[in-house]
Amino acid sequence: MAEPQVQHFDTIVIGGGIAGLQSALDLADQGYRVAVVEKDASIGGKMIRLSKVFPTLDCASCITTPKMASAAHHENITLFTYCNVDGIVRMGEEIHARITQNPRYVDPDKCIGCRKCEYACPVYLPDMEQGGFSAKKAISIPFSNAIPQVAVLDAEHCMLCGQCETVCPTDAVDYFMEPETFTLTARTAVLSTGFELSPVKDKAQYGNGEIPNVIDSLQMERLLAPHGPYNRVLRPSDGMEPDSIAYVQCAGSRDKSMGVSYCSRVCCMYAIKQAMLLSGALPLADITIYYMDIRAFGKGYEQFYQNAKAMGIEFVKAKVARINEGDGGSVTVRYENQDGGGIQTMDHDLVVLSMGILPGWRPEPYCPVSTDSDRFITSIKPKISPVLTDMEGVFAAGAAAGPKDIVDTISESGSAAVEAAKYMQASEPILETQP
Amino acid sequence: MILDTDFADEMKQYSGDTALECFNCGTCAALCPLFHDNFPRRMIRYVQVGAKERILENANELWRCLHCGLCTHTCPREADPGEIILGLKQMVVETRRRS
Amino acid sequence: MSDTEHKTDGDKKQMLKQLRKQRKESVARATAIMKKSKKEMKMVRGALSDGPATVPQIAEATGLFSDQVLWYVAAMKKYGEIQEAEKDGAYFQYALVGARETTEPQEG
Amino acid sequence: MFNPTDIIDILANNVKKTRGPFGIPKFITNRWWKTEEIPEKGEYLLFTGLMYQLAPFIETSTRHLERFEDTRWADEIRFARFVPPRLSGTGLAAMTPIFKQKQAQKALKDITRLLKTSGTDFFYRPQLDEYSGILLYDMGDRQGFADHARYVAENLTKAGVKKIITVDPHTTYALKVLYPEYTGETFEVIPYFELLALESKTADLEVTLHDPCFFGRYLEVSDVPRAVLSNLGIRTSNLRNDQVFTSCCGGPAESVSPALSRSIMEERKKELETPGHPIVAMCPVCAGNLKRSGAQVEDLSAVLARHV
Amino acid sequence: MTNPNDKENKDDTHNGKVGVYICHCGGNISDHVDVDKVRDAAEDLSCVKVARTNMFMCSDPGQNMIIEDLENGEVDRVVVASCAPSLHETTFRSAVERAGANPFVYEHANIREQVSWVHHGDPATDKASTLVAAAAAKAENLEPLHPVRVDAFRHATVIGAGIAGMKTAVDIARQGIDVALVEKTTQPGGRLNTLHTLAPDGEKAGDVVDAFYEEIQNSERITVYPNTQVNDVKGYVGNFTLTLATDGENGRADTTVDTGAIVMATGSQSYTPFNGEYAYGEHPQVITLPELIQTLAENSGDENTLTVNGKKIRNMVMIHCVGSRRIPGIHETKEDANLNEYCSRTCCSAVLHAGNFIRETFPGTSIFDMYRDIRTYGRGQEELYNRAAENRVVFMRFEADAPPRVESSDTGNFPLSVTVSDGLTFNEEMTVPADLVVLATGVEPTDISGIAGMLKLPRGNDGFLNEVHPKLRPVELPVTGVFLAGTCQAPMDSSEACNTAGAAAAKVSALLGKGYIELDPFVAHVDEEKCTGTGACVDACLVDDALELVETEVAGQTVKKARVTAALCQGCGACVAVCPENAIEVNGWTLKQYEAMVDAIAAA
Amino acid sequence: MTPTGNSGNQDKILILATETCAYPGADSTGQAHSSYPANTYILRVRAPVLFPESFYLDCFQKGISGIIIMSCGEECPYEGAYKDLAKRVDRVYAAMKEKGLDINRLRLTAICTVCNRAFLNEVNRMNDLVQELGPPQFAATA
Repeated sequence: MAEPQVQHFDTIVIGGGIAGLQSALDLADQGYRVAVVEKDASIGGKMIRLSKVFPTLDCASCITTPKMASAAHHENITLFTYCNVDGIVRMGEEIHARITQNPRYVDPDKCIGCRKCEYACPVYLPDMEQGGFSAKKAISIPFSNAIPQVAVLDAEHCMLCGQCETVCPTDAVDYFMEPETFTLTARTAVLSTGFELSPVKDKAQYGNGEIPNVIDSLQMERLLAPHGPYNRVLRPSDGMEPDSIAYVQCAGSRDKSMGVSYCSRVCCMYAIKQAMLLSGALPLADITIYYMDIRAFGKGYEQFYQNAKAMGIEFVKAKVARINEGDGGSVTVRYENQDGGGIQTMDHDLVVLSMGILPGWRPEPYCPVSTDSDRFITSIKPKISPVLTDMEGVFAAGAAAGPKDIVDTISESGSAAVEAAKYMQASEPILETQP
Repeated sequence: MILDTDFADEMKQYSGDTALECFNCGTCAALCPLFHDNFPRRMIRYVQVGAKERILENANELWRCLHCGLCTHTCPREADPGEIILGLKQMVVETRRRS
Repeated sequence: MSDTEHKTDGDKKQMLKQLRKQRKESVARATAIMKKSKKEMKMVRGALSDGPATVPQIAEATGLFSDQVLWYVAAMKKYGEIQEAEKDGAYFQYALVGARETTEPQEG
Repeated sequence: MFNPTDIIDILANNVKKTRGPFGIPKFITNRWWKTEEIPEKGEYLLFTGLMYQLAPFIETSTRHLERFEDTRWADEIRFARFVPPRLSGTGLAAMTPIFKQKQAQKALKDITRLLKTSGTDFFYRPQLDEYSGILLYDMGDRQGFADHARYVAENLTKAGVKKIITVDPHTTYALKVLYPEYTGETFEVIPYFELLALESKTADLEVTLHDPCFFGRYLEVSDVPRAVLSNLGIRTSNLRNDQVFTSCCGGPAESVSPALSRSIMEERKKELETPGHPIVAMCPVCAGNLKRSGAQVEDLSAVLARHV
Repeated sequence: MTNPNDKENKDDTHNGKVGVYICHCGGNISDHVDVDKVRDAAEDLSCVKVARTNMFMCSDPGQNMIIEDLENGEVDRVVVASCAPSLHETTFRSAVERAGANPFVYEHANIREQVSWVHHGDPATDKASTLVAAAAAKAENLEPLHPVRVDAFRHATVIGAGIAGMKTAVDIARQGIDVALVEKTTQPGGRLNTLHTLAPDGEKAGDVVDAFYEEIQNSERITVYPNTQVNDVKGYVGNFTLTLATDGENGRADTTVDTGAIVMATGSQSYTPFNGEYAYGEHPQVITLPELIQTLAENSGDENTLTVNGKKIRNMVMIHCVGSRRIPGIHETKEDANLNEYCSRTCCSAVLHAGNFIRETFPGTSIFDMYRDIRTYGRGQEELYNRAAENRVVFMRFEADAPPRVESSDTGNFPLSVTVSDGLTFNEEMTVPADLVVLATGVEPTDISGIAGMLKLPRGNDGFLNEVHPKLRPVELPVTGVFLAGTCQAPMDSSEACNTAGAAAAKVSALLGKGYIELDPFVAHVDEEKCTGTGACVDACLVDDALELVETEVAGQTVKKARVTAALCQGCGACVAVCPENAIEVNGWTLKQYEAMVDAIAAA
Repeated sequence: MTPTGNSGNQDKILILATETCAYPGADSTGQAHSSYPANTYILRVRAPVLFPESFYLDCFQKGISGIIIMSCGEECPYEGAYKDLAKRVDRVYAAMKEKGLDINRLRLTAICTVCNRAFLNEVNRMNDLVQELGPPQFAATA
């Protein structure tokens, strides 16, 4: 592939999750040429990994896939997947982004996504796309609805046995690929670098991630997803169908002892959503949500919460203080019940930690854009346009600018697109087109 | 219950007025090795609402505290529950000595 | 990206040998993983050769940890080797594909 | 449960009179140094705070208190006539077996040896070594603590002491954190293990280290003793509740509620015994408590001394 | 409006010459499907002129086979049998286009994901042949199609000049599109004009309004219509005509505005408690949060204690969730009023913000905050809550079914007492003597029944406007060309309102930027010869005004015929199913094509 | 329209799959290489509301043994279409009863883009049914 060393666009979007895709689509629809740079091998971000989404309970994949496809097929959008951003700087009128294309060890132009290599590969590895609960191979398509449908070889876990190369019908496997760097230039950039869950390992009280059957909320998303690791909800220690499932809210938020004092904004609703999906999947199971304040603030959210209560999901006003390994794979939680029940302990088959949201990318040292004390990108005009950063021509959208649910992310992404367009209009007055 | 918002001021001279930062999550009570009757949150809550009488009535409870610091270490609001209890001990000792 | 198309087979073999040397560590790591999983998956297959079994039953039969067994079962299910069979108490049974055609994975 | 303020009054009175919590004169408790050769001048003052020395007396007093707790006799304690002979003063001293007192002194001797081996420039003067007053602070008697602390600090300052080696967590915390606040005097306070430079003699051994709350949580120095052990080839078991997340031994409650103290320490004993390795303590109070619950416990200094 | 499909459909009536191209997919297909057999079977089909195979149809040589055959006139309809259409349908359509043909004469047969990867042996080959035959049958019936192009006014109308409306107007105008900004009051600014400073950072509400005000006044592209309401709406996307009624000194004046898109930014209002709700209306010292905010502006900061209604406020109680989060069966409301089950989103932060301001400015005023859940969800908001605690706001928590009781009292010279069973104090009953009770009233939609009725805009049970889909099309209304921004959709703070405004502006700019709108060609098409004007299709149509009956002259007689407004048609086909004469079809997806496919399948 | 009768030797199942949900769902099943009976013919549709009652009856007349409408359900992009569709299907059921056809030969379902399991369930279930019932037999009088 002979990529030109420098490619020019109107806008560079960093991050191909739902925020980045929405910004890219809104700009491309206005005629701007957009580059979308994604660190993973597929676009789609966190949303494509979710099961169903609140408050409408529609399938996350069914909402994300069309946006992914529109972006992939849009004549004004170019996708750069599996790429690292080495630096974003302003040089005069332009923004320059130095990009490294990580080697897939598979030629994306030749690969037809047939997965023959994956079937042939003898190395089984934990599939982190499935919360680690199932396996992938050392060469594999990232996930079923990945875009592009191109295999990626994990060189760190490759035996170089040559099986994949032998079976590949298009000779796409290339063990000798090297990282390649190139530059993108544009007049504007949108930072839509998303979030990561706060790590379970940071919370000693909750067992530092070492207690069996204590999982995080994204892992539960996979258990609930229609094409999840087990195709049903089982507890990971031994495959039992859980009878009692608990959610521990604020497991990584509103907690200065973990360094995250802010509210992560989405955990209440995703826990309620998962609880509802669980009560559908396991009608006989007891589901408990331990919470301090239920933050069902969005459109239709409070009603969603009240429905969950009416469905029999139990809400216990308590912050779980401690989680212990119980007998026979069970998990014991200890808490002070704020309803006057005093200090209580309760056993569950499966405990989900509603971990908080951390920024997915730290701009420093790659990009001279400021972050706040919460480490998310600073908004210089939070009231009139939250997407404005302190770097000229650079805008932030979605969870990069603070925890946010999908609904708010999508509108903010549209807003970032319009701000970028405004910036470009100001530097180059629009020509009157015929009405 | 008698509410007294000035009690917080009085507490300031002991171990500070961090009791007000507590949002009553109960982590301290559930982690406390004493495992006893909402301790120490009950005491902290009494400080918040200024129920000094309640604290004095139950003052002996305070000396159950081992000052092991687990609650202070894990408090999500960094309200220093252990130090509040120590401050209450001081307050009780000094109140009794004065009387 | 590197162009290997015009290399002869001999050249390529040589280059691959070189690469294996370069990546000695990762190749060794991958090989160890492969050997372990190959052995243990064989044990899982063995445990299922007499008919469907639950994860704890497979763990009992193989001496593997039950979380590890479940991981293998999920993996082998994904790659078409194992299918879910009837439920036994709180656990599902798993069967080798082809071993019992009658145990359809899908419930009605 | 005993009436705390009564106990505080006894303690405060003792400290005021004898500079020790149990009213036992220092010449009785602090005798370990007599057999040691330690210079009287040097860079660091070794300051034991008398905690190791007092540990056997605490044990005796607790054993007796335990018998009275929640009986009608509990109330009687407030009548001072019961207190002096049994729970403090020379009577208590008399009831505490000599062998126990000697045992307790061993740690200080080991520490001296370890510091010497490490080439530390330290000195000891029994007249400067005092109880820190920490129990008064823990019990809420700020005034009593401050008065005593000022006395101790003044002595040290007068003697020109700037750098202090401590041997137990309570004294370390008092001198390092509380003294600057309550006396205005600031010393450089270093627990002894931070100064150890022990040559590696490869022991092949694993121990379970119990972090005292003050070392583990308040002062966050848990990794230092682990590093010292590791230098000698001694591994430390991973416990869920260790270092900053350590569990209490139950110690500080013993004067008020020995029964509560016992239930907590038994819980801790179980946790420490789970890995199945020898248990090592770093605090005379912890060691005493864990022993009382029936655990086999050795002081860190003893383990180190044996492998040097 | 032009719909080129109308014309061409009539011209192009010949049956197609179909070319079939079958992909091996490097063994992915050919390992399970006998590709040559499929080709042979295709060759036998009467409509098929050529049938070819290739290792990779998506490769350049594969695509070139199609282009050559089309250019030679060998074929004029194309079927490729390969992987899922989601992967390569666009690839092959553009190949067809490159050959100078219409891209819609292309049909895709999915013989990888739906055949070779799921079936094996002869059944796989047979099924592939059948699917190819079905695709060829459809292809034979395909007609060239062209995108529907609708001319559009490069002009948008924003209704409501609150923060959302102002931002939408500015953002659209900056894209070179003219904007009419319609405001029913005298002044832009909306509810921000009634606020003091804003949570969580304390910006002055006036400054936020001013950020847009000047640009709105000075922009040549923005025309502000104060004291104005929309009186009438006609037309469809790109081509609306609005009648605006402006109240002036000389009475009402009407203006007509031609506009391409409409943005609803009609905002919301504060809930008014009913008489007796927490003693509101019965006691002068019970006020709402907006009323408190008004008085905060009047208080001077040099006092130690807040003064309200001339009274020094020593103790103040604030009660959350007044007029929000009501639960059927537990809460009651005024007759005919909405129960307001939703959370009003902004009140928690507003209460805490006001509380902090008071505690920091008037330390002599104590505050007791009674809440159900504290919902400081946003950036900087949890810190607001924390700061309120540091400021010694005393929190008390109540259950939905046991709200605080506000009563007149004379104990200790306090006019009011508020009693609550406090969850934080182990459910003890706490009584707070108070000088003032402030009710954190929620948000309600403004009355927009007029315009919503005219445009037939859907509103939820809560009275707010309903978007098409909260994630797929969050700022669009089901009426194409009508968008929404800000709190007419749901409660939100000004940051969030501005974000939805920006998103709406982005959509409007993309829609109107070119001066015309290109819609996909898959819209309903009426065969006027067959149409007998039954109107069944009009009744079945799911979109208002996409179909209508119009009178035309046929052979000197006035008859009714159905007419499609292509700009409004979504192409769902609801009309197709009900036409007794088979006179209406969806272009590109005709019933006839489906029947041909079924015939091919049945015949196999 | 000429009924072509049962010229095939299979019991054919016609699947009308919506292009936004069910059709990609079928592809997803293919990507997972999950096998299912080959007598299934999937037609991509924008919205199944397009088909009149007669279409279904004609299909049976032409020899199709079973039809599964795989819609988007409540996630249908065309507001109101699903409701209309459900009503139409009820009318088809009535007509089927009149003609002596087992109404289980027609099923209305919702399949999402990644509903592999649900897709397989539906297909297997319909296949079991048509294997049992055989080709459609119309009652003598219509």
